Amino acid sequence: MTRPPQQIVDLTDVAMSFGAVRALAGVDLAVAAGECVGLVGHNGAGKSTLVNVLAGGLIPDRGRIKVAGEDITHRFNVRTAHQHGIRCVFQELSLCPNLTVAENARIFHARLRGMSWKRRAAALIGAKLDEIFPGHDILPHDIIGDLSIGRRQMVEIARAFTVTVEPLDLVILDEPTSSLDAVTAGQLLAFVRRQVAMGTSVILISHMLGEVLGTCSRIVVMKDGGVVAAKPAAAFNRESLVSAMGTVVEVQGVAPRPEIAGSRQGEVMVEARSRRQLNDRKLVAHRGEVIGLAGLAGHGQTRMLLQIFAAAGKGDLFAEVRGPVAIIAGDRQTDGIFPLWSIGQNVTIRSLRGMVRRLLIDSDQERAMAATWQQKMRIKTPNMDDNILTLSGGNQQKALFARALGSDAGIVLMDDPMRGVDVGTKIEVYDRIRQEAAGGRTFLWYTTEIDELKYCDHVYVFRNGIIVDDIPRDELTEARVLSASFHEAA
Amino acid sequence: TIDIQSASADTSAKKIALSNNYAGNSWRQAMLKSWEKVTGQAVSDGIVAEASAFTTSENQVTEQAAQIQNLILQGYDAIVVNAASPDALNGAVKQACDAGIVVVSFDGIVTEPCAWRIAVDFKQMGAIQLDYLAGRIPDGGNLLEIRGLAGVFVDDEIHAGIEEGVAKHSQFKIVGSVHGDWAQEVAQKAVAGILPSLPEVKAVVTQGGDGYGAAQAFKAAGRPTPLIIMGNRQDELAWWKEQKDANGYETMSVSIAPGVSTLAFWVAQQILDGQEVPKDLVVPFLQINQADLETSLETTEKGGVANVEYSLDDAKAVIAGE
Amino acid sequence: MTVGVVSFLRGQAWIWSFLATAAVWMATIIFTGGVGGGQILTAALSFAIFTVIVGIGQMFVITTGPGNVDLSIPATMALSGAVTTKLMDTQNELIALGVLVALGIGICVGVFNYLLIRLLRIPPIIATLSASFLVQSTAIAYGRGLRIKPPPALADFTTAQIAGVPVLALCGLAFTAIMGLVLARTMYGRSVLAVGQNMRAAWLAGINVERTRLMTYMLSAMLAGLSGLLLSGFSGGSSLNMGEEYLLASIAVVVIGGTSVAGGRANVPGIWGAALFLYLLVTMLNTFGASAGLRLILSGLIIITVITLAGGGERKR
Amino acid sequence: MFHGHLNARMLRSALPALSLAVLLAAIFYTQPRAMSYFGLNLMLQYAVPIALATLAQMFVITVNDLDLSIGPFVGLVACIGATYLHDAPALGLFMLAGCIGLYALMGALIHLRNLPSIVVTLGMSFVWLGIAVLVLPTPGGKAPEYLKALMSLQVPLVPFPIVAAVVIALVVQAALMHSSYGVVLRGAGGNPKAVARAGWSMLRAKMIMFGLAGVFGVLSGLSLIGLTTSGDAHIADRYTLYSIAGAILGGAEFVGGRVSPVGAVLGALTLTLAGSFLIFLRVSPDWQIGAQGAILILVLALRALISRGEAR
Ligand SMILES: Nc1ncnc2c1ncn2[C@@H]1O[C@H](COP(=O)(O)OP(=O)(O)OP(=O)(O)O)[C@@H](O)[C@H]1O
Ligand SMILES: Nc1ncnc2c1ncn2[C@@H]1O[C@H](COP(=O)(O)OP(=O)(O)OP(=O)(O)O)[C@@H](O)[C@H]1O
Ligand SMILES: [Mg+2]
Ligand SMILES: [Mg+2]
Repeated sequence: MTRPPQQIVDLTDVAMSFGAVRALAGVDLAVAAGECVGLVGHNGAGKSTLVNVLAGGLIPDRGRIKVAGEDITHRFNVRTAHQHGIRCVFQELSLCPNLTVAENARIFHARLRGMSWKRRAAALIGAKLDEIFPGHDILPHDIIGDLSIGRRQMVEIARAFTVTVEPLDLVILDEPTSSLDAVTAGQLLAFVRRQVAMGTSVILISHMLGEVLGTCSRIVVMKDGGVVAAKPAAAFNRESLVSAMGTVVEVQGVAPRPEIAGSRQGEVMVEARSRRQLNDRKLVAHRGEVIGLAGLAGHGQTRMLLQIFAAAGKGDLFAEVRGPVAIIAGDRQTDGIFPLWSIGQNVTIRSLRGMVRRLLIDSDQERAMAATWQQKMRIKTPNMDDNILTLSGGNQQKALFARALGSDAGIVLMDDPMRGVDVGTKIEVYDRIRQEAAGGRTFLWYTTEIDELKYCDHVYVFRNGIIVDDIPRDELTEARVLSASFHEAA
Repeated sequence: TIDIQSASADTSAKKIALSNNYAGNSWRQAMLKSWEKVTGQAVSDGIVAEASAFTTSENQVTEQAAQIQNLILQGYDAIVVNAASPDALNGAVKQACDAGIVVVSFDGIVTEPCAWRIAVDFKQMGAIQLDYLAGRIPDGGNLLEIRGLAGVFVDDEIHAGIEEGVAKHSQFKIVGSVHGDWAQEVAQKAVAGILPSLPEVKAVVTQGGDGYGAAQAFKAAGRPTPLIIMGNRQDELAWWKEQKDANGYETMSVSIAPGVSTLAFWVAQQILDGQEVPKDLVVPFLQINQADLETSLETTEKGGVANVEYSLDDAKAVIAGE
Repeated sequence: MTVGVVSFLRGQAWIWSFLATAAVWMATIIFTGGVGGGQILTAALSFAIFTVIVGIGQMFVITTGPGNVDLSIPATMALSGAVTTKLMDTQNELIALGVLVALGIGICVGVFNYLLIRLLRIPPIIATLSASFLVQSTAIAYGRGLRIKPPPALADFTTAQIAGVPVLALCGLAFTAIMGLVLARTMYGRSVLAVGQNMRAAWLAGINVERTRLMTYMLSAMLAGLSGLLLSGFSGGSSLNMGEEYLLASIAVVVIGGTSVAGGRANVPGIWGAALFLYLLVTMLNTFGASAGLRLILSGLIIITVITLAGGGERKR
Repeated sequence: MFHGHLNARMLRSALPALSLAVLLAAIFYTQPRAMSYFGLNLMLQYAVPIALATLAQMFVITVNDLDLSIGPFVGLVACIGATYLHDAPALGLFMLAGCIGLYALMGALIHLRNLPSIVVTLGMSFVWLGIAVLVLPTPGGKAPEYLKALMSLQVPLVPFPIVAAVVIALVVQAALMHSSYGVVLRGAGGNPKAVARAGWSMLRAKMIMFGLAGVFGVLSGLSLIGLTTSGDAHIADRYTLYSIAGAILGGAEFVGGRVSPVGAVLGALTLTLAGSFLIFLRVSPDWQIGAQGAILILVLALRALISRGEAR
């Protein structure tokens, strides 16, 4: 294999263990200037661990790190990585929620100081946001905590590409599109292509294989802490990539479920109207239906789900909900996980009420449920009693799935729940959703991936907080969803 | 400052305030009650126009200083103060004096020269305990000392008096000393903790109000009850009476009468009336001996403190130095 | 095998407070030349129980998340003591009524605290502080600082011992075990832990967040009320300032015992360790005869040393 | 939607000022005499040391810690100020500097060993009190003349306490909220991991914040003895609670680095004035303590009403 002349980073035989878990088992990875490397692999394959090492955030147990040809294994840390032009957008966002967009840019750049630092920081981040995400609505003085997770992700990405005095050679993007809608993700990938053409290297981690195939020049496939394939992107197609990842699933077109499709009948489980809706359009879900909530990110889909969740059990003016409701959070850090608890406790919390025997929770039953769902969702961990934070991002998300699907809720709300879930699991989850729906469960599914709408029986498109279009399964096309997302629709 | 001599001899239009820093024990409650009773009468008799009591919500010097400043603003003619600290209120007291207000301190006195002081000789209160003990136990022996709150001047004064007494009667030795913070529960707790490590204790010297707690602790530890100096609380007196009836137990009890607030009131009234009053007055403490036990117990409210209230004539006598 | 035991114990935050307790006790005994070791322990158990009772209530409150703390414990103790001693009026037959009233006072104060926090959105620290002023005033107005003796049966029960072990401490031990079970194995306990980690996530996981918080503030105040009653039985009457020292002590035993102030993680056995430790620490320094200043400095430094030895491994949020 | 956030946020930051205004109006109504240079001066003098202690607490809260030792620390400073600083100024200054250094070290210990700040500061509160009792076994001592002079300064038109409060609030506001390093310090409370990932030293941030708390504790103690003219080990025991309450009243949150220096100063003023209002109300002695609580509740309830009304 011919190597490009200038290596920005060169990792050799990097190994890293967390207790009994071997996250990296001797990985080699080199990135040349002007190269876009795609990094793919199942949940828990070790991708985030690897980029954490690359960014200087984790010191590996073993291995050698060369930056620009120089061996700096022993003095490599966040600071030196930054000085050598290596930036990272971490999977779990690292912005300060109490600060503004501009102030977060300042944190990133030691040199942004002096009299007019505020103005310069605002200009810097504003310009970069404009460049990457034209048409965004983020202001430099917005406070991060007020932004939706998608916008936060946009800020963090833009920040990683800003330059003051330190060079910018390599940007590592760990699942940058997980909370972005298709349009915004497209903007980002286009920008990455331009940036790479200008000579900056990028490592892109994503579970959306299309993104990786369409953007990267080389693809590295990881499995169980090791690299199992590393070839030019052109040498892969979707199927070969999936099989290289070791996931044996049939990737095939989805047929509408014959039982209910198009019928829109049965008991009405949810009836809800947006508070801002002026016409009488409303969201209706019948028993056993999978309802899609589409549109660009941040246009009120989460709000609608929360409104329905709040109305469950007591009802309110705008929403009527029949039966218990469970929600699967997309923003797992703020809405989902209990960071001090084990994986098992995180899974069972929603179902404990049913396990109470003579006032006490039955621990056997609790353990059994954890074990069952570890297996059903294939949560990758040696022990369900380990802390939830020892899981990789995608596996944490699977635990949240298990929490909702394992509960007694007849209605399951999903707030863009596939963020960071790998291809193999996704397909299993799609299957599971269809089975559960066939069994009478109702799903309300907000997704930013248009492909996922194909699994829905009926789709509502949101724009500016209201429903602008509802599309039966047989009329669903990408073009119609997009046009409704952008214009007051048909 | 205003010239007191030329002030009107009639005090019927004068307003007097009581600045109090703590209300959380029976002594302070009795003090406030006596104040209310005596000044209420004085107001309805037309001797003064108003005599209100003010208590801070926290026992804090800074709060009381702010309270005094607010009383200045309210336009009182005299402020009677039981101070949280002898020195730290001086700033506020000075401001009051500068505004022409008469300041009379009692119990917890202030050192600011412009104020009057109705002082209790706390040192003496400590010393007489040892004098009494020397009479009762000529051979001497081991003592346990229960102190008050560390860093507060009353604690230090009484302690100094006790030390002096021990120096004078060298047959006594303090083998243990704990801080009871003048709270019965705290005292009981501290004594119970140190007792097991102590040799035989002949007597317990206290600062008032801790006697019953000490007795409880001795009982709980299964040790013989030593001679415990009491502090005029009704529960202490009742316990003493019980012991006396059962086994002829003998001790003494000493503390200041909460009614000293009423003395301070009359002194303030006298000053406003234009009388010549020396800046430093001394008030005797209230001592109960074996012989007075029954009478004192009868006149003391159940759960309260032995008390004496002062009349205008008593005040005149104190002012005249009798 | 021993390695396993050691590493198990290392993982338990409460072990440190017990080690510290043992060390302080040993130091005292060595100083006295072996005299009174048992009696010191007896005394420690009899007094620590009150700190333990209010400490458990405080622990549940603190566990419901950052900012949650109950500062009304001392005032509630004072009010309960004042009202119940007056009500029982030294009659044994009225003890049951006294207990009910003590718990009732706790419920009222707890509900009041919660309403301030919920309806008026006052931060708990200020809400419970303001409430405590009102409660303290009520105690003053009702009891006027009078010290009424408890019914003899109550006094006997609170001071009774079996072979040197206070009966009250035994009851307390059973109670602690129950509360440990409540925390780990009941819906309410899990809810407290979940709410403490992330209130929003707890709501989305189907937990009744508000009911959990209400019950927690009620629990804390009820335990304060109960301990006011017991303490007035133990020390021969109530007084207005009898709860004062429990303001800091209740918080101190919770955090020294290994409960996380950031919420979501509680430690029940640690409360016993910390309460005994604090009591024996004072006893040790009293026994050494250190001056007040030195005593304070040493207790501070010892507390910091213990927490430094114990901490470190613990992940703080 | 963004306007919604903005308005709510602006309203929230205006609340401390609002509650103060309500309280002042009530005071002026019940006691018109208070509405004067003299009156404001008297009512607000003791707010200055409390405001300084509140700011000290706020620095610690910024980095997600809590300081239970600030009260006794202010007491210790007062004792040193009334003894060594008066009798041997050089030694006094050295001791005060040492105290600030100890504060910074306390921050370092908490960070390095990952300790709960509540326990460490609780322990230190005993240490400070113990040293204070050793320095000044009984209340007394004399404050240096210049401190007394400073605290009784007569400024034309506006009473000194108000001038002092405004100056202090603005200086800290500028340093913490608008300077470029202030951002890093607040970020250290918001997301310590992110700040560390950007290459900043968390140890340094903690030490600076605790050091600043020490500095403001010293300022608080010195201004306090300027008013009281002498020291007392217990003089500021309650400052711990006041400072926390003041900071929270001023809009600070226990975690997440959300603080407001101006708010903290306003919170301290509100707490002080709540005490004054009580005296003007003439409540019966039994209920005076309770009335203090009721006033606090009323002021805060009003806030809740306003913020809820406008949020709709
Ligand atoms: N702090 C930690 N403690 C223990 N185990 C950890 C820790 N961080 C990661 N792991 C484990 O290391 C393995 C690799 O995790 P990593 O986050 O690198 O996976 P990933 O490839 O990024 O997965 P995903 O696609 O889900 O993000 C996983 O098994 C995970 O459970
Ligand atoms: N009732 C509610 N309670 C709590 N938070 C809410 C509520 N409604 C909306 N939010 C939060 O307010 C933010 C703004 O919501 P927005 O209108 O952007 O809709 P969104 O569809 O959730 O955005 P996104 O698609 O990025 O998740 C979101 O982060 C959401 O979580
Ligand atoms: Mg990952
Ligand atoms: Mg959303």
